[in-house]
Amino acid sequence: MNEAAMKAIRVTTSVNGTSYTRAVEPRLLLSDFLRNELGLTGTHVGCEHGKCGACTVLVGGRAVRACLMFAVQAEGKSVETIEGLAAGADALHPIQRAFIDCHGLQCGFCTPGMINSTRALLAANPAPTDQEIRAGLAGNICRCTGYVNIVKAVRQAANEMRTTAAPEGVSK
Amino acid sequence: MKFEGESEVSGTPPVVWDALIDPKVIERCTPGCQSLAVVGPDDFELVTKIGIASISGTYKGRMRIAEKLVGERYVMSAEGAGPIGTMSVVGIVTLQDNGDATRVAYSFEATVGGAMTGLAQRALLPIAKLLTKQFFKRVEKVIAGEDLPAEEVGS
Amino acid sequence: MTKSTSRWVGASLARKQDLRLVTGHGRYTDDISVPGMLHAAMLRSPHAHARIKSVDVSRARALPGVHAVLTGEDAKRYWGPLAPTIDIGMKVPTVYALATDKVYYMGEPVVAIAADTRYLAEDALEFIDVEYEVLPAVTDTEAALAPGAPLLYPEWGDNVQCAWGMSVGAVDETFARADHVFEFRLPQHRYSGASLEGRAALAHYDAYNRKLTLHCSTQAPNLVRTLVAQTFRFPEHDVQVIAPDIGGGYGNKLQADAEVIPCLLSLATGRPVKWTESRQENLLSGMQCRDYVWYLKVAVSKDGILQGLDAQVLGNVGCDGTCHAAGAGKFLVAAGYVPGPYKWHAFRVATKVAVSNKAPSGAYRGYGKDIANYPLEVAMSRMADALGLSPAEFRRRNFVGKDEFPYQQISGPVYDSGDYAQCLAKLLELVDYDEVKQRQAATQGKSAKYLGIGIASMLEPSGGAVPSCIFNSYEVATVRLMPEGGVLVLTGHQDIGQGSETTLCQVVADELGLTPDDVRVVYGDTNAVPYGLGPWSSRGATFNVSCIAEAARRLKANLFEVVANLWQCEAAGLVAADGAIVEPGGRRMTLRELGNKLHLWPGAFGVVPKHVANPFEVTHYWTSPIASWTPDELGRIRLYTTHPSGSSAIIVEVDAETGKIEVKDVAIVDDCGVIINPTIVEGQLHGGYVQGIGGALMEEFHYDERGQLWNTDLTSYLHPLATDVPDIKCDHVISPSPYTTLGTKGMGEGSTIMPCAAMVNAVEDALKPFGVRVDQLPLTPERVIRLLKTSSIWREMYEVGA
Amino acid sequence: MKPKPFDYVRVDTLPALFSALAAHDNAKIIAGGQSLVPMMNFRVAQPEVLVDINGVEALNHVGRDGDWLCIGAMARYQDLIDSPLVRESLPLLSEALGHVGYPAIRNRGTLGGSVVHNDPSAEGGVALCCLGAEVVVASAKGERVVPIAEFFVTTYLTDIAPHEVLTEIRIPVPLPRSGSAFRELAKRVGDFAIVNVAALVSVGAGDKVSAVSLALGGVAETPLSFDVGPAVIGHPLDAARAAEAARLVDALSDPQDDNVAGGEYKRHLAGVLVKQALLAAYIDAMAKGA
Repeated sequence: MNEAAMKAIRVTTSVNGTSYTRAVEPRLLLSDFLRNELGLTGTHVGCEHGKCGACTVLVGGRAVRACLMFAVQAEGKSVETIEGLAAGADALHPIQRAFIDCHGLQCGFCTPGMINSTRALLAANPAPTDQEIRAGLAGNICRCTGYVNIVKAVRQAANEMRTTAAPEGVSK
Repeated sequence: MKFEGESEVSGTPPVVWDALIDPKVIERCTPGCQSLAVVGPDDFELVTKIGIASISGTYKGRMRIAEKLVGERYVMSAEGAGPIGTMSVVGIVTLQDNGDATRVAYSFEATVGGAMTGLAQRALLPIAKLLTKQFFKRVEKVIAGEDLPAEEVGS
Repeated sequence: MTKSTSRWVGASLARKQDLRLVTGHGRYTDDISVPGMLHAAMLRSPHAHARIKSVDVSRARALPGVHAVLTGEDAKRYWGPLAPTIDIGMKVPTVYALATDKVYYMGEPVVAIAADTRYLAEDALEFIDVEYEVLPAVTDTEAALAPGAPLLYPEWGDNVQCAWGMSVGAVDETFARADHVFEFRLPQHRYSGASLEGRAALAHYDAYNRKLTLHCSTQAPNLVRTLVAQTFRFPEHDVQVIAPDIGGGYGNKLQADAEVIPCLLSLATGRPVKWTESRQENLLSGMQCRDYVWYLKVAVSKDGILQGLDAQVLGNVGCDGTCHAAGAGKFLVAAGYVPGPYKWHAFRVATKVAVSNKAPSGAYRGYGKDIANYPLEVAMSRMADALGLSPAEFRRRNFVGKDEFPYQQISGPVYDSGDYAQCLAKLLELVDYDEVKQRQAATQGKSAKYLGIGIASMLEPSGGAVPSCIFNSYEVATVRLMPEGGVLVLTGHQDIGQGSETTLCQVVADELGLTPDDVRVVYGDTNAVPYGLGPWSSRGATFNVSCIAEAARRLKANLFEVVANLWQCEAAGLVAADGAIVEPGGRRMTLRELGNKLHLWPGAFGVVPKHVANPFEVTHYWTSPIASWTPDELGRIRLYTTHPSGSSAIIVEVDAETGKIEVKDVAIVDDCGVIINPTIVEGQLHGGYVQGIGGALMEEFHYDERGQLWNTDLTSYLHPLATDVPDIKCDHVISPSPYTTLGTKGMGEGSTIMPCAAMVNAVEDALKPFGVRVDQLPLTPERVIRLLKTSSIWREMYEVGA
Repeated sequence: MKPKPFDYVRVDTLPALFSALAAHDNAKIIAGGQSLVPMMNFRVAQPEVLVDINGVEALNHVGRDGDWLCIGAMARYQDLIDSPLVRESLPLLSEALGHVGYPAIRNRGTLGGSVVHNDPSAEGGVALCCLGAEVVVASAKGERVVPIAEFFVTTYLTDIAPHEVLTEIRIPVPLPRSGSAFRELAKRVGDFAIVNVAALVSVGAGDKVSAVSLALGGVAETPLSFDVGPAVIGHPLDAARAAEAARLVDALSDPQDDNVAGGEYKRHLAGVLVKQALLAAYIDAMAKGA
């Protein structure tokens, strides 16, 4: 193995409000860093070439593909994954509650990425039309639901978040 | 996928012919060629390192020259395998006397395979054309006795 | 058994598993790590058909961090050929999970590596040198069946893995005297479930325990355990398969093909080995489906009554449909169900299943019932058009009538119940069919956008029981009363997203007078549950619900005996309600009190009369009362328990300039008998239908004639996105089944069965001015324009530069 | 799949970037990474050194410079789409970039990265060709300005040497009475475009076309401009003129079969989209002129 594989780099990054410092190989993808280094396995991997959206997380408040970033590129950044959204099992974010109420998930593999894309969508557009919801989630493949109840869930979350006027719902 | 082209190579057809089928010339003129082993008459194994645009990697290939009509035409077939997948090229190279230079015309049929046909397929044909142009330009320089630039185009 | 009032069956309960899934605390196979775990990667063949002349792994074995590099020959020390999953008169090849002397499809695994990380394992692949002798390949179905085609298994003498046929009634006479005879050639391309979670398996062989533990993303943990044990010739009772959360299966995860490779690597290294396939591996070598061509001849009387059906289906199972997976069987099912929901006087069918140099073929939401539905539903609309009848009217005239059930179809199966005409009538109302046709007439030709509506009816045979294959004919489950009054349900069924972790609680809650929160379903661990077979052919709502409901009833009966003995009253007079056993107008004992009495205060000796069977738990074996493998006088057998049905419509707008199809509206009317959870049922209808639309419009495994696959990533294997489909309207007809305990019928596949036919019908309806007949799927914009170019009217209006 | 090993160098200034490029021969710059990282994960791209310029703030800007709009190589797609300056001065670019990928791709991907990567139907490249943009390529030795058409050599190859970096894209702001339109067909939102067309039409006095610029993606190895002046300049742009322009493009283009679609279909689609784009751009120009 050439020596490049051995050269690790220290990276310090904040994930869901907690700061972590690890020595990582430069080629370690951010998705693998979150899942295997930090044990945050809520970020899922479906393709590793940026098309399926299952690995969508927030970096600096913006939705990005964790499989198209290297962990070293998260230096000094604030990363938010699905595990950071709810304050606890009994304090779900309105988006999470809406996905449960509207049956916006079945196998659940796309759900973390779908919810993170929804967080970013509603932060930028608090009252999206159905077409805007579908365009905002076009980069997140769901193979089980046919998207009907996902759109319904996002609609419910948007209405509730607008009425409670909390910047990003209950927990943040 | 077909691609054709032609190059003006200074030198008479017999001189150009000798260069084109000489393993040592092929090794020096194939862009990114790391090594060329003669495994039989007109039968070579090459290892080339491609660094064109974001496509980079080491490719092991086999090249054969056949149906030679000395000074006029030959059939060149080559298969390569590497990270991008497999690619095989078969075609005819013809030489025509053009006064003090030789007009070398080539017409190749390229077929692509291997796991990466999806994403990289769009790049294979243009790159194959580029490498072929570069090959003939370097052959011309070798015939003219000029030294070869280290790296042609491509980051 | 007294049937309890249903408070929970029929309720749209929110799902129990959602809390962990929406918070990122689900547990999928790749989420699991154990100490000392290695990672697997596989070198795969770049050629579709080749002999392996030599494999040099020496350089790879020398790499630091690499612990095992095994070729097909090395592996023979540990395992035998892949155990067959099905053999109903089929040619079963001797094939291994790692190629030995020959590779049969592009992407077939040749060498397996275990290394410290997946990154290192993939690095090591480039240090392996394989010398192939490339052989001629064949991928097209009819080319593979033609004489002189390259043979995958020379010892067979041909490429036919199985063939079957039947004939009922005076077929030739019926066609001879028919007023109309229509002929159709209807192919369908190759595509699959392509779930978002690919295959994943974490195997650990503990030599000191002589035990193999396999965490695996599968729909059928018990079946995988049997297949793994058979392939390794390893004692089955020393294998444990654990299926945690599954990221979608849809039928694709019902076998143990490459999943045995991490087991091999763990046996070789003595360490746990995890293999999580990349998307390329899934597309190259995951189960692929569909891929067939129908030749149909239909005899119809002048008043639009179907007389005779003479059909042939040629299937393509790639390199194998018996050991890698059970795909060969679906063409037998297709042949038996092509008559569909209609009545016939004469019927002849033949099927021939070809092997070719493509990935193996398994099951994908339909397993033949989708294959049976497609040609006939396209033919029905085309024949209606030719006869000057509306598509609905022509179907209505030929449906089995609602008062003719149970109805034995000419091909043998017994249809339990239904009202096909009412499904269709409700559909026309739901989608406002007449308004759409008026709008179509008013707008046609006024712009490049052509409006069209296509309908399709369907039959969804469910609750399968197939002989000589893993999809067998029983279900076993346990219902256990806990000392504190809660109930555990132990089932071999697997929740793969369809919500059985919640719906089974609703069933047991009603049976025992509890709430769903008092019940927990235990599944996904072969050492913790009886030998149940898992979800396929909607087994959940047929075999599983019946088995569990009856187990609960038997447990309730035993508990009534205990209480009757305590209260010295008649057991028959007791009821279970609100968490207690109640004497109407009299005494009441909560299940918690009863549980404590049975286990603690004073305990069994004190309360259980001698004649009462086990009051703690009941393990029940349920099998289908109607399926039958003994041929009747015409040689016909019955494989399915219930026959849900339904109709659906797609409204499209086809852009005649670009060829792009936009799906404007979808409506589905489903009859799946008694509904346990309406929201979950509608979720299945939405998701299944969109999968079908994906197959009709954009999904394809395109192999060229050399066997090279062109769709090896998600830029070229295209799933439908949120922007490709509209909201979907659903409605229901409820015809309870007489053959299941609660009258449920199952509905996991029906919505995927209809869209291809409905889409073809919709596009042909939209492009009627140009007389287009779809001859190939998927209907990409390019293919629509190629069809339109055959119309001189279109060329005058839209040919560029004309 | 996982990428091959590489050394990682993070730079925050241009000088640091130049010394990093000089120190390593097989070095590759990573900006947004939305095209490069998939190819690295497929192991089709195997750079030995990755130089990360995300921290070079000097490259992350959008601004007017007289009649030119200047976009830094690190400007993210989404920032350009959200920028009022771009929307007002270059509505064609805003419209084109809206077709790129998905929100998560647009949040990270950069126009500069896309231009260097040079996919034959990249929306950014097609719009920039139509707008007659030029790119600034810098190295330790200095800068050179290259017209976009010359910068695009062939598929996935541009006129930039290993020691150089693209720092800025300069786009001439169109004349006042100019209208634009971008038309594209992809199988799904966010897929490789089969064919796309960018059209810029200026109208002089009255309703006659005074200038036109047209570029297509997907019909050649790189985005390509086509001169349809003879068919439309000096006349009101009606359906017949648009069809004539489409014929001109048809005669000049030779689309090839590839994994996305066949050449024959691309040829047909180009004709359809050219007509639509020109007519829409003309209507836009007339509306602006009123």
